[in-house]
Amino acid sequence: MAEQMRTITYRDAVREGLREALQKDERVFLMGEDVGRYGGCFAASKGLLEEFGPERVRDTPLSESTFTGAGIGAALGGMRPIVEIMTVNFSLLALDQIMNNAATYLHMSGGLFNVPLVIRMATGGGKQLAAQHSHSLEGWYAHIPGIKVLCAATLEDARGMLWGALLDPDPVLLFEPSVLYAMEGELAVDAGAVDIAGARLHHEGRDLTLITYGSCLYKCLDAAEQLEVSGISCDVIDLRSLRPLDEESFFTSVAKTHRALIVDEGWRSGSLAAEISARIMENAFYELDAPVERICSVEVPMPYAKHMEEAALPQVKTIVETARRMIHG
Amino acid sequence: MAEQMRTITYRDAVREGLREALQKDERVFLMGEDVGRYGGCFAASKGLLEEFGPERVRDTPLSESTFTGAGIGAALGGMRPIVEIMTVNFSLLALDQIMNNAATYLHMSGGLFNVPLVIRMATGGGKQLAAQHSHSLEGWYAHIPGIKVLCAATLEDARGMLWGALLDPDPVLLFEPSVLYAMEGELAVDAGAVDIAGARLHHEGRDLTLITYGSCLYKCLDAAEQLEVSGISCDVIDLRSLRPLDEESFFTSVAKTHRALIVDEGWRSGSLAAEISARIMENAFYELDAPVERICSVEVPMPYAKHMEEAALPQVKTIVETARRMIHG
Amino acid sequence: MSHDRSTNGQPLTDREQSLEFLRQMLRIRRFEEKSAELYSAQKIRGFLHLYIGEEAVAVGVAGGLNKDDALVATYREHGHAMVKGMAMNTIMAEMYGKVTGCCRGRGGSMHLFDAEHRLYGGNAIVGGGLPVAVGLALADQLQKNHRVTCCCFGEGAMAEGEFHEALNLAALWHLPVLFVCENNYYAMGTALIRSEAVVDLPSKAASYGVETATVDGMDVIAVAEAAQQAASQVRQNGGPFFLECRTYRFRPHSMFDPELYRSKQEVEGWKQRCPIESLIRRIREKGWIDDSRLGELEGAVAAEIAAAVDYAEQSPWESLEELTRFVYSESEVR
Amino acid sequence: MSHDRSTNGQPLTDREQSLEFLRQMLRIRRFEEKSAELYSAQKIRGFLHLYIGEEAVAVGVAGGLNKDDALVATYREHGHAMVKGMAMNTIMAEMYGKVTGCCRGRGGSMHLFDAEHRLYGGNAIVGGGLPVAVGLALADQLQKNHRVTCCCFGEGAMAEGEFHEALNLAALWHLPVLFVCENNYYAMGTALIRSEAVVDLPSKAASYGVETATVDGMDVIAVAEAAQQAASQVRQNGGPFFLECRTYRFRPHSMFDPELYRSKQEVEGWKQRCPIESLIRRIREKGWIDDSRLGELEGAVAAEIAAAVDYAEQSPWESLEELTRFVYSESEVR
Ligand SMILES: Cc1ncc(C[n+]2csc(CCOP(=O)(O)OP(=O)(O)O)c2C)c(N)n1
Ligand SMILES: Cc1ncc(C[n+]2csc(CCOP(=O)(O)OP(=O)(O)O)c2C)c(N)n1
Ligand SMILES: [Mg+2]
Ligand SMILES: [Mg+2]
Repeated sequence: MAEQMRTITYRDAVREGLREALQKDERVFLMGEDVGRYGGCFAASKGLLEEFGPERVRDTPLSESTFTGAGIGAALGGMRPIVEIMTVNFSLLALDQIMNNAATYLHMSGGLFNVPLVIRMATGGGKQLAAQHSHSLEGWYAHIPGIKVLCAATLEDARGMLWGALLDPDPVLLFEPSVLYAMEGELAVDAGAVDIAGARLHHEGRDLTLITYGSCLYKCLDAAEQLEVSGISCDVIDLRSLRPLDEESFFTSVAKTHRALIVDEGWRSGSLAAEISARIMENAFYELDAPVERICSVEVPMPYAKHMEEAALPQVKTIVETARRMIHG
Repeated sequence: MAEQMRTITYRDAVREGLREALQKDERVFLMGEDVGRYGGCFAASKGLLEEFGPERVRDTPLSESTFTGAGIGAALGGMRPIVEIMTVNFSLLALDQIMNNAATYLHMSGGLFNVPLVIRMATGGGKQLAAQHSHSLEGWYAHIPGIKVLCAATLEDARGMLWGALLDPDPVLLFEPSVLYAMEGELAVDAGAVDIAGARLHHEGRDLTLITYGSCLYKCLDAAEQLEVSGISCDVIDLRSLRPLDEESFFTSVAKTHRALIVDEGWRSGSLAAEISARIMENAFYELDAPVERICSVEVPMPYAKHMEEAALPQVKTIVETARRMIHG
Repeated sequence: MSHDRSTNGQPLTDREQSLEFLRQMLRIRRFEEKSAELYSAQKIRGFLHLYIGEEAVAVGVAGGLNKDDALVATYREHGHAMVKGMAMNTIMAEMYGKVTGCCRGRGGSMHLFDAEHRLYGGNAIVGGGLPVAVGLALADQLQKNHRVTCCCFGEGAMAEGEFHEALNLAALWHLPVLFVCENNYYAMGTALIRSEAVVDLPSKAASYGVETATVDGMDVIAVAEAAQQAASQVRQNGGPFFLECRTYRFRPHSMFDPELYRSKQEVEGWKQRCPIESLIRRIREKGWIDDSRLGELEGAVAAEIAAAVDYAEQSPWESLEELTRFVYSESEVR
Repeated sequence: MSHDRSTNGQPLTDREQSLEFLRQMLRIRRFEEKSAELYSAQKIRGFLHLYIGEEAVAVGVAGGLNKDDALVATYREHGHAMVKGMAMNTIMAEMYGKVTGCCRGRGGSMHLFDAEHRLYGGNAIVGGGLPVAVGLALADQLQKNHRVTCCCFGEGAMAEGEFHEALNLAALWHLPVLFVCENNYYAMGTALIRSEAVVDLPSKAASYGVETATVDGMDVIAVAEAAQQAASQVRQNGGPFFLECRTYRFRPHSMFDPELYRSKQEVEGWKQRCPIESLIRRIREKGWIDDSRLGELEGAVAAEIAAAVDYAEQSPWESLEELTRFVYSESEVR
């Protein structure tokens, strides 16, 4: 409580996490496109090349598949690589390495070879970057056994998830919503590594469970405040880990509220939200007073124009209206 | 009813579909690894090179991303390419072209450029091919707006879906479960193109809706027969189209049976089964007498050993037992 | 197999053509200067990649293409769109995100498309356009259209696996693709020497048996000549060609780039070789232009841009009811 | 930069080594012949890719490697596993799918792994092992281990984009990778000439500035010498090397291959150059072996195989309770 706080951006929090990792463990190195001389496409690694040198902060050619695969190899060879893929959209070029190698090595080898690799990527829309730069595929990645999938919504997590991920013996995908890099807020001066397993309850209520992650967390928190005013109180859960899911977090909440609304920036069909809805169906059906609902991105490649992009993404207004309808019919 | 029938394998039905397409439309050509001289890795295109020549049955180098992208370009250029990717596992190398190009061209261009491309792939486990050759990712692909996703479970569909897909102005992914190629059965002598939009009810019942697609259809039909004997009668729905989903088919059935069990060879978390469960939750919640359940593949990269592979895949026994439990508690 | 066309300013021979090249380069330059302004004014959003400094490449290359040849470009494609024949209006409206834009506001700066002029993007995945170009050329080969597909990409794209696959396939199947590498020496902040073990780019294309040439991309006349020869070779014998144009971007990679990776001095050095100024100098030397004629030219370009901005400003937004259009085709026409 | 080592049988100089090479090749040949039988008997399932005809490559290459060098191979890797030091028992048990197999029955024929002998697969995605090899070499470079990572792949893999990316990265970062292309002229049914516009494979590697050599892959002595030189060069100067071994598979691609794409005559021609028979001939000429010694050798190999089959037959199956193991690590050891 008496913690000393300071104001910091999400971007700087990410950089602190990177710096700590590079300082703490000699086996850690960062590689990706423009992480060095450019300072990172979102400026998250600015200054690290100067501080740690080109061996440990490595600019790569535009070869997503191979530098990701090289991360796998380096992890097998005793290093603790952090691979940065600028955005999740480009990671499709590396999917073969991620799914067919990183996620399967341990199993194919009958437990002989684990892959302690962290892959960081920016994700999501909201910056008018259109159909090849705006998608939210982290929930889609959560389908793959053998990897873990995290999404850092808060400054604490932007600062602390990386080290948690590096402690993990298996491949971890760590997503950073690109709209959040500029977000400023308060962070404890001595903030450090965080646990990467559990969800976090950000707001407590009785009437409705809002389940979300990433930048939609803030939309849910806004909605919860508005709803509070009109007498509807919500639990707001930030999943944090998309694979594995901390399902107890929402089962517990639903057992209290009996209603759940999932807010997920992924496209609706086959979204992580669908998985959560199905799990609630399977495990908490008799707790439900109303069907679980989902607010997801409209199923359209992201349009460039601002009003269309906004309409395609989940918004506070829709969350509030849906919540009201769920409670009052 | 008086239709003339003949015995045919799934493989031969696929080949007939390919031959018809090549005969009917000069713009159609087939390209992929070993579709020509080798006769197709599952022998589905055997003889077509000899019949149609190397311009129209094109062996490609091992370059999944580029020959898929070339299919997109050729479609834009007025052709009707059929791209074959040997198995869905290798399609990860082409995912950038599929998601970032094929699925987005129409939208990014504001409707100027549609991509009439068909991509065929074998999919699924059951042949002891282990973790890099056995996965069922068709449900995962169904997440992507801008493409359509089909899976041919029956001889009719193996024979007729291709032409339906070629008639479609947009990219269509057509999946063929590799365990089915050797399946033999009866097909009408004059079988031809089929509609690619709707699901198909294969077995009618009152007590439970079994929703499935692909090779699990046969497991569900077997289960339905066993259940029938013990007095439980099932609707068995073959989805056929995984994107878009013919949701009316299962809503209608659930309105009658009030119980649904989804059988899906994809890994459980984030499966197509989750999407179906979520849609039933949202649209038919008050029809349900029990929670919707899912039987999916165990979340493990596919092991090689037969007994482990079988245990990882959905099986008739589990379907029967789950159905019984759902009905009798 | 490689012809080096580096020059220090080809002698001008054709007055009309030289003036037209100048006009085209000015149109691109001024249009983009205006765009940068509009970006600061938040009229244009998202990513904006300027081509300033590189105009001789698009203008020269277009000089080698026929109207019905196809062009596949990158996210740095305003210039390509203009030289391919698109009106400024529809480009500017697209960058505003208006419904009158070439892509009805769906694409923005990075995704310009035009069916009539056969511009197939505006592709924002580095390297992603190469396989598509190969396919367009395959369609032409199969349909016996004697057309060229021109594919422009940056030197950074050459590290992507798709470059290798696409060059091999185009060579193997003898497809009419003109590959144009716009070598501006940087991929965002990554210098060519940090991206390629061998920086001799044509040698890579040659390793697939593709004919190559290198040209001074700051000299529009040289580029046009090289492109003309390359394209006619592609047209005549049907196979691919690789043309490297050595150029430089004077501006940051996009609007979010502190340019930590290169020196002011280096940038200044290249600016001395500005393709527009050098062409003006040479045209002046010939006595083909004077201040007042140049003023007229600038005036006409300024008017065209002003009209485009006006058009974009006045244009309506797409209705939100249309949000889910163009995910799938509306007609079943095959 | 390319040294052609094609020979028609290097003169033998070292008796012990020659006999050991013969023994290793026989072990692979007989093991695989047995495997084919066991496949027909349905003891081994899934895909089975035989290396028969190509044994000189793995045996020769291994001759150039140290025990602590890493090896990344493909799905056609029984031979590589054996020469890297793995016991037949654990390989055969893996192919049976038994819990005593090197991967506890998870991998099968295509996925042999061994931590002690540094065999990193058994990779069944064509080209997929190359980036991993680059990363292993990077780890060695960073940790200042003077080790080599050897990466074997077929000529078919060279069309994949990952080949290009991996060669470039290895050359750019000067990483100690020995790339060994096992050029058996076919990728399944696709002949090299239908896969590559330029069939001179070393020239591709050379376009990244990687040193190369080509060797007769049917001559184990030549392969060993070339591999020895290549590996020591990698070890000494730290950078990559590309070695092409020209060879041929005598058997179908896998057990499901009607071999429509090549003539019996072609296959017979290559069989005349069988690496085992030709080595035996040369050893006999030297008088280093006679029928009875050869019989002993075959007998020892047969016994080893029989013991491996027996081991596999007797071994238990994994318990189904363990199905979900090895998806994530069990210990948190870092
Ligand atoms: C596959 C992929 N990786 C990364 C990016 C991010 N990115 C956009 S442009 C660019 C640099 C490309 O450089 P180059 O090809 O030389 O073209 P230039 O921008 O210099 O014209 C990068 C890394 C991307 N768009 N696509
Ligand atoms: C990415 C990928 N595409 C296709 C396949 C199917 N496949 C397996 S082996 C093979 C041929 C590979 O040929 P080559 O690299 O020459 O090796 P060889 O089998 O001749 O040893 C193909 C196409 C695969 N496993 N991975
Ligand atoms: Mg560049
Ligand atoms: Mg081969």
